[in-house]
Amino acid sequence: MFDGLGFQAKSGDFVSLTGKNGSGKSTFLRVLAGFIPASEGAMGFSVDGESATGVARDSFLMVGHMNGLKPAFSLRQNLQLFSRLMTGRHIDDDSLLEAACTFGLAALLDESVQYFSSGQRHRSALTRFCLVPRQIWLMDEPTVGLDAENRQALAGLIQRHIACGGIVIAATHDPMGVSGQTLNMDVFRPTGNPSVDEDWL
Amino acid sequence: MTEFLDMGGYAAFVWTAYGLSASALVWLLVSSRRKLTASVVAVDAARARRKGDN
Amino acid sequence: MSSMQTVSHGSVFFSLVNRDIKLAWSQGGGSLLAIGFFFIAVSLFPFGIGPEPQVLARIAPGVIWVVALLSSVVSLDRLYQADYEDGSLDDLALSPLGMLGVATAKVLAHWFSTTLPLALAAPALGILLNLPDNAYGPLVASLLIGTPALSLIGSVGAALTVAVRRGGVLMFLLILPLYVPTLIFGVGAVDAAVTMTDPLPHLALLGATTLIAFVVGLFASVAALNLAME
Amino acid sequence: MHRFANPAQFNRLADVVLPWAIGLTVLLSVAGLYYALFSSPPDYQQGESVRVMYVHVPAAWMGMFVYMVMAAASFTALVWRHPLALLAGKAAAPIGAIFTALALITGMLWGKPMWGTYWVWDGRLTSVLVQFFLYLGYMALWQAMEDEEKAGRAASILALVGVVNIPIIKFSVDWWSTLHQPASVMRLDGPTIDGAMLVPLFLMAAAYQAYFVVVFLWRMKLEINNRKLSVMRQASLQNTETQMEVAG
Repeated sequence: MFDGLGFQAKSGDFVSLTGKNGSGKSTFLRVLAGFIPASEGAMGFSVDGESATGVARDSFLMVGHMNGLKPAFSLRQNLQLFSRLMTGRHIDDDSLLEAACTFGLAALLDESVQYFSSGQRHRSALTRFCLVPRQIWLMDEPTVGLDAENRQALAGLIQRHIACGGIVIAATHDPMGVSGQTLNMDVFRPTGNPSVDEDWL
Repeated sequence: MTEFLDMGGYAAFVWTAYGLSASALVWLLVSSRRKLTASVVAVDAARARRKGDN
Repeated sequence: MSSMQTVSHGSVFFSLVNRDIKLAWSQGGGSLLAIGFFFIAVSLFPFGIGPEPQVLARIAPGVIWVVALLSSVVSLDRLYQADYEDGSLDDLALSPLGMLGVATAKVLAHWFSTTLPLALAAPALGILLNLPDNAYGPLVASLLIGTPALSLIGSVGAALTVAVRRGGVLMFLLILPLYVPTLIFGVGAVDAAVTMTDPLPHLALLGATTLIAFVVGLFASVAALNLAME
Repeated sequence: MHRFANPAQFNRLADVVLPWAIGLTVLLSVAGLYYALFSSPPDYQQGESVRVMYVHVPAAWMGMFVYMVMAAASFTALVWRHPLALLAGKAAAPIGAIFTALALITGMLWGKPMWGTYWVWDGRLTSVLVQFFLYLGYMALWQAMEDEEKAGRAASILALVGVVNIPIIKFSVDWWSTLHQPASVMRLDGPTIDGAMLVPLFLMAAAYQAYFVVVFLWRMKLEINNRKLSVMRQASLQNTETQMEVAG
């Protein structure tokens, strides 16, 4: 899929992954999250200087194309549930309200998610970043289906997160309005013959 | 000879058992062999095409 | 910002169990389906075998146990697939529980919401099949001890077929052979009670099968889920 | 890739073993059949029908043996991500399934003259039946997913769960059959095996074993070739894509 990819992100960094469809952006995010074991190479983490063997999975937070919402519940229940599943803590109502306002979902809090449009579902999924305090954010094409106002809200959210030491890695096609490192995945397309084991040719 | 074939009255069972076993195993042998030779031909053809491409 | 408050795994675990139980009992959930199937399938047998009470009494334990197996498989194929399809399986993988905790919570939720009600509904069906009076206790006891194995081994089948469209049918082929020991010891216990012999050794063997299912079921499910998420 | 993972190396090894295996299979089959049909004595109770045992018992043994081979291959494939071991499972399964099916059929053909019915819920025969379903489940899982690599590894997990459960199933079925066994039914392999009967039994078992090696190696080479074909097809797909980009 890709090889020879090496990159370094330290707290306070924003990395946007660009590249054509199928260049491995989503796969790379899933490798970072630990879902896919990298066939070769390794991920190194260092926590205040010395290298930690591996950062626990629960310091990552990821949003993908699917939004992980349960249609049987209302948005409030879904968000409450997400917080409890990720941190084990109940969120009081006004911070929940504040989180929902970031993407203009305050009015829909008590609506069942079943009737949400795909844009509203996507924004509900993005709200998770306001609920769960985790350092490393992985986003797979977060700006899809967002209007200008919500893109602005997302950029603001990311800026606030990296300002206080977070790391955000986002795979995207269009610019996110946040300054930071850009990683073009096409550069890491396997050189010469396709990335396939010689023995099997 | 016929006495042997009769198998003490159990001819039907003994010969069916041996016949079925033999035919199943031979069929597996032959079909595996035929598929193998077909795949060898296919691999050689694919390799030839690859050589032609690059 | 990034200071990790201590995460109480217990409350994460039980909120996942709670969530799954609510989902199972909500309108799209599987447990009402399974209990309905359990009732209908058992009541079909008298139509097939005839209403003579002695005949029904003789086959009652076997029929109830076999249909309990089938009903649990009916509700199991959505155990992980529902979360896989809407993306929450990826979120759960990032929860502090880790995949083993997630699988345990989901199996516990499935057992509580679906297979346990089957055990509790069994006496009602015992009446339908004219089950001898002294067999009700051992029937429920054997189902209570045996049903966790149904959810555990079923979870392996559900995790293996999570990425398979129409995996439900394949699940029956994968899991039912593995249910044989639980079925044999379960029905053995009830038959022993009916024939006035001691059901305890059967229940003990049934318990042993369930314990083995705990270990095999959970680790195999985690392996299968990690494979599906790749 | 460690030593055995290289398909070319495997093919070389297979080409060395195959002629011997084929020769052995032929030799053992002829000797086995001769002893089984001609020079071993009929059983004093079952008469000539005991000769069915010489195809029944080896088939049951092989059914069990091949499942163990599949489980070992699955373990290697899962723990060390060994592509050849994954293919070994796929190559072995159909052979094991056919052996198990033959064991069931010959078991019935043997039961009929003795008990008057084709199917008897005897403990061993029933375990072979359950094992047959395990084979079906394994093979069905291989075809269930588009991505063959994932399907293979899912089937490997099932094989390991199966192999752990086989002794439990065997125990519960034997326990169950003794529970429900009317005293008069004779056990499947007769009260005692007469010494002269051991010779054909082991010869046939060895013939089946050699036969398995031959067909297994052929099917392994077949699976390797199929894998090569799909890899080459994938590679040429990527090539045309890059060529179009370059041209475009």
